[in-house]
Amino acid sequence: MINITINGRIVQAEEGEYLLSVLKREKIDVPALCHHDAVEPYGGCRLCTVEITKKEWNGWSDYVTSCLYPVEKGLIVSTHSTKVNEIRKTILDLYVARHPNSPEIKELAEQYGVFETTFETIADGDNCTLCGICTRICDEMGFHAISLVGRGHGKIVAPPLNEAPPDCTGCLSCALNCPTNFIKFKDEGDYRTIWGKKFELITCSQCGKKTITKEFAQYLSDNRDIPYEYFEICDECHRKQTALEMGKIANWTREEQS
Amino acid sequence: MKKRFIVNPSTCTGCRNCELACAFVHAENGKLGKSRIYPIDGGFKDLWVPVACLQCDDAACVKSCLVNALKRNPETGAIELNHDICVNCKACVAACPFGCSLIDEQHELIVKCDLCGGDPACVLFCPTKALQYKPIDNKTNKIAV
Amino acid sequence: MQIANPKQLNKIRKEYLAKQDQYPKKIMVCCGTGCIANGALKLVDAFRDILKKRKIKGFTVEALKETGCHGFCEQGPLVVIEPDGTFYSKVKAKDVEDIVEKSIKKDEIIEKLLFTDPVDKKKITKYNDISFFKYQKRIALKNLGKISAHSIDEYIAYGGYQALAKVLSKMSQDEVIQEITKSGLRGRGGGGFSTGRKWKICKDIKAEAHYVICNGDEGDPGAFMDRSIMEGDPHAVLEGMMIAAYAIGAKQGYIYVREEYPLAVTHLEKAINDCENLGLLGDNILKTGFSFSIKIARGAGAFVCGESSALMKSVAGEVGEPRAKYIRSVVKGLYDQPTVLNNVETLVNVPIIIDKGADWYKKLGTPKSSGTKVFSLVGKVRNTGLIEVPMGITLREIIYDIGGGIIDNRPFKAVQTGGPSGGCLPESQLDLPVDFDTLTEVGAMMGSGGMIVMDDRTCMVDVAKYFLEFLVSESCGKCVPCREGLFQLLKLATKICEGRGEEDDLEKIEKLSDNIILSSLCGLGKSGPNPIMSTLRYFKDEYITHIKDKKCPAGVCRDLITYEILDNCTGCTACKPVCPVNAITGNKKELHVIDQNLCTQCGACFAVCNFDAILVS
Amino acid sequence: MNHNFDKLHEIFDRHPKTQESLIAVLQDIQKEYQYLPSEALTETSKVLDIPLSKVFSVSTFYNSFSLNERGETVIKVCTGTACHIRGAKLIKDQIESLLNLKSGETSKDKKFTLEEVACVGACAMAPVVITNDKYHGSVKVSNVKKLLKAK
Repeated sequence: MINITINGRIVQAEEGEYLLSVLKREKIDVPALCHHDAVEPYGGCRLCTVEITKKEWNGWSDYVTSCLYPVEKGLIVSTHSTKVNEIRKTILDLYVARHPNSPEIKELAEQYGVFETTFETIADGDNCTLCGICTRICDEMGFHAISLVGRGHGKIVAPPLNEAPPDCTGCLSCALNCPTNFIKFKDEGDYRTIWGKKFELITCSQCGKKTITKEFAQYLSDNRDIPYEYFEICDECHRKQTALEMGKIANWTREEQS
Repeated sequence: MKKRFIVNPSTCTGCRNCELACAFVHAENGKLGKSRIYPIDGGFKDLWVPVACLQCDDAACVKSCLVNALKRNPETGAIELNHDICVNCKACVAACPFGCSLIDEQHELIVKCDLCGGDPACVLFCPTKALQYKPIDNKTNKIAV
Repeated sequence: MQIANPKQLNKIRKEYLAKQDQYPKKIMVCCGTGCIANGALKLVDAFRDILKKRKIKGFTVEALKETGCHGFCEQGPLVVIEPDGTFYSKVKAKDVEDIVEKSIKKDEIIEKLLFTDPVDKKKITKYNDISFFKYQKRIALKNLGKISAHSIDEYIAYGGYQALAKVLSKMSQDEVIQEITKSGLRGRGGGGFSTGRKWKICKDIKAEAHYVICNGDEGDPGAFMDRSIMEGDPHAVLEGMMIAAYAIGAKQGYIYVREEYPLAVTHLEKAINDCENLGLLGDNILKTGFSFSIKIARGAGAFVCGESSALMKSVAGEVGEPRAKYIRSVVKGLYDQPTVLNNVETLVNVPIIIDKGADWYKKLGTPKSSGTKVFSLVGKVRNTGLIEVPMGITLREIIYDIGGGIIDNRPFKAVQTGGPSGGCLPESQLDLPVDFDTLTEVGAMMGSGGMIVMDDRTCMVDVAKYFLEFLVSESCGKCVPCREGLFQLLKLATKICEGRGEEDDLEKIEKLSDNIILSSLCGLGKSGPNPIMSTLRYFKDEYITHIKDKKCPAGVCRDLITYEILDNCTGCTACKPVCPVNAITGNKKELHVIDQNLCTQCGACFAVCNFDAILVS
Repeated sequence: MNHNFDKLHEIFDRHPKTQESLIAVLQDIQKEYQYLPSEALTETSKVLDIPLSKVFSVSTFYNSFSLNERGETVIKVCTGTACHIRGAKLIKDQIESLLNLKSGETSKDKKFTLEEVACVGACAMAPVVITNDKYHGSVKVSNVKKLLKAK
């Protein structure tokens, strides 16, 4: 364990631990739009930028993204210095200009004092901030179904060849973790459609409730050796069944004792 | 000695105190949490079975989690879900053969029993000791007296 | 035939030189990309036919050499007769007959093929008397134009692989590193980091594998020295890599070459094969237990891949998105192993330092920036091309002594150094010594060495906009300050160029640029605002004119200028066909007229008019 | 447009089946077919065992790859700094108006594709235009028409 100073307070941390996880542990609020603990830090949105310095740097300071900065002994961090606030506000200003119709971006920006953009608004700007959370989660889960396509300002998140992604199992992890809820999907009747691909939802054989897609269940069954039958009834019916199974045993012991 | 969560359906009266306690303990910003324990009809007269996570050794939920959000806490023996890592894909809910991974619709979260970090509320509130959290003599595998 | 020890290396040298000495003269035809574009290969075929058919006494085809690029491409195709150094420029296939008859068989000079000095219009015969070459100090480029680009024997004959032999047989890894550190060699790719220190850090990291990568991406537009070196002297690059690999203990090396340099790839591939056949690459080189092999990784069109971490992703076959470099690539680079990435020019200096010693090298250049630097002097300067000069030389000496001054004697306005991450320097900075630190202090940057000279007909706001357009199209799009920030900077610059600029735009530009520099992930974003910031710093009045008076003094920004045909128009109809929107009317020999509401001010008519009959206002 | 894809396997055999050879394989495919047909991308993904999404990202990230068919003659106008200063924009406008084709597009009759490239390293003979593999140096506005005809 080493000691570092954050906003004047001495704090304990693991050598080499990412600075953002220390800030989170110390309940210091720093925006981190492109961060998700399920995946490696990305360093794309730059909102978690903080000012760091050390005694031996005598006055010089650097601006680093806390999500990726490995802490080391003697680090002195200020998370809300004037310059850091200015950087944060400029980036949020750029976000508001790029995503004028996104309520999540508007709310985040206002939280840090940015109420309108000083730049030229991109009127038809969509709400994808290219934070990469969806593609990184999809990779982490082993599907690699969607990816960042193109380069620079015109970059988008898309399935390969802009067709229904062959590797997608409809698990929705991309849509459910998108900070601006940009990824569209629809659950209707027995089917789910996402990325222009249709999936059949498993219907609970007992009560008819819909659970996850068949493709997702098949993937889990094949790759994580979970018997496919487990997926065929919903969690509520599983609980009922468990109660009946344990009930038999309890009843048997009850009769045994009396 | 390691403690174990013990369920004794024969003394359970189905009063659902445990369910209430669990919901209360996991309340957030004023709204009740989703209980992780449900006394359910055991299929025989006056027989209730409190169903809660069995903290399995070879847990289907842990195997189903593709982002490693479910890890066992060595002290309490409970499999704990890290909400920051969880991507809400509901694989564990679908995979658990006992239905003990649940969806908390209100807070849009996946939840499971983590034995309240070693001091389960349901045990405290169970009037008939149907639920206990006692050290186990790992030789005899019986409740250590 | 695998050579087993340094002595055999000398045997090849002596045998080769002996064979060469029998030819009283050698014909060196430049076969760089530029000269080939102008028809150099036709010259080579013509020479070959004559030498084969005519059986000229004492001459065989061996005397004909296809050399690398002299760096003087606008004068190409170039033919040099060695050893006296007669320099023929703009040679056509039909001149070959003359050259053989007069300059090979006899010692006559063909006046019409000689280079004319742009300043005093005098014809110059000898290669070393030309001002363009005279003031240069060629060591990294020493073989360019002097040896055949295809023959390993010739490279060895002129001292090649001596440094490698010395290193493998007499020097320990640390001794090599000390020698390079002592020489003060700093990264020629623009980073300026001490090469020796970089090797040291990498060598000391314990890991399964170490890698050496040669950065031949050369993404800076306006820079082409790496191309010429890779095409003209591929073995020097390989030798530099071998020495680096030995120093840090690497078994595998890569050369990352731009997709736009096909000739460099072919020559490098041949050089690698020749080395493998000769036992200079592969296992147990020169029986010293040192094994090293080199693979070529081709770029595919991405300026950002000049940045080290993006380049390594590209070598691994992935998308070239840089990563945060809080853990440097010398510690964790390609496949997370310690990796040394050096620029082509840096590596080519390595064998020279080993051969001649660090003290000799340190005498060149300035104390903090030792050695020489290759610049590609281009733009509105008379002698354009590659120049290698000692560090510390002034911009004025480069542009006027070597460059021969500005075309048509127009007034000098600015020189841009360091490509898209560099800056524009005005006349007041011309007496600045050129080295790493001085340029950075004045807001420019050495960069890879692009040096673009601009005259009064270049608009600085347009140049800033040009660089921003380039960077916006080349940004990888991963981080917001660069993807969105540079995009908005471009919008602000475009606004000013189109006459919609407002007073507070300049303040917005400065504040946004400052934040982009501080918060961008990689060098592209961090140095992206440099061009616009330096033009604002030195040419602020030009911005004010664009904003306040809606005028472009240099006559470039299309929305702020008009083209009119004056009455000294001779009706030669040259302008009519080139107008892309057919805005010019008029018959032969009569005054032509431009229809102002059709005209898009593209400037095509102005470019073709030979009678200065078109006024830009 | 269907192609015979047996050439593909020849290309695959020339490279080790690893992620490292992905870019080299795509370059060979583009050299063979002038562009990257989607069938070739799917095949590459299978043979090199790389997710199709990764192959697609790489094919759309790098400028030199083109996902749609290109004309018989690919005209590249260099827009590097040296060429820009010496009037590359003028040359591009000329070609665009002569072929009525915007940069990045292919003519309907599949004869020409016009592209911009930032610096091909022939800066000493700026401005430069390349037609397929032929370099043209010090191009003047007046001789653009001749250059297009010569091909």
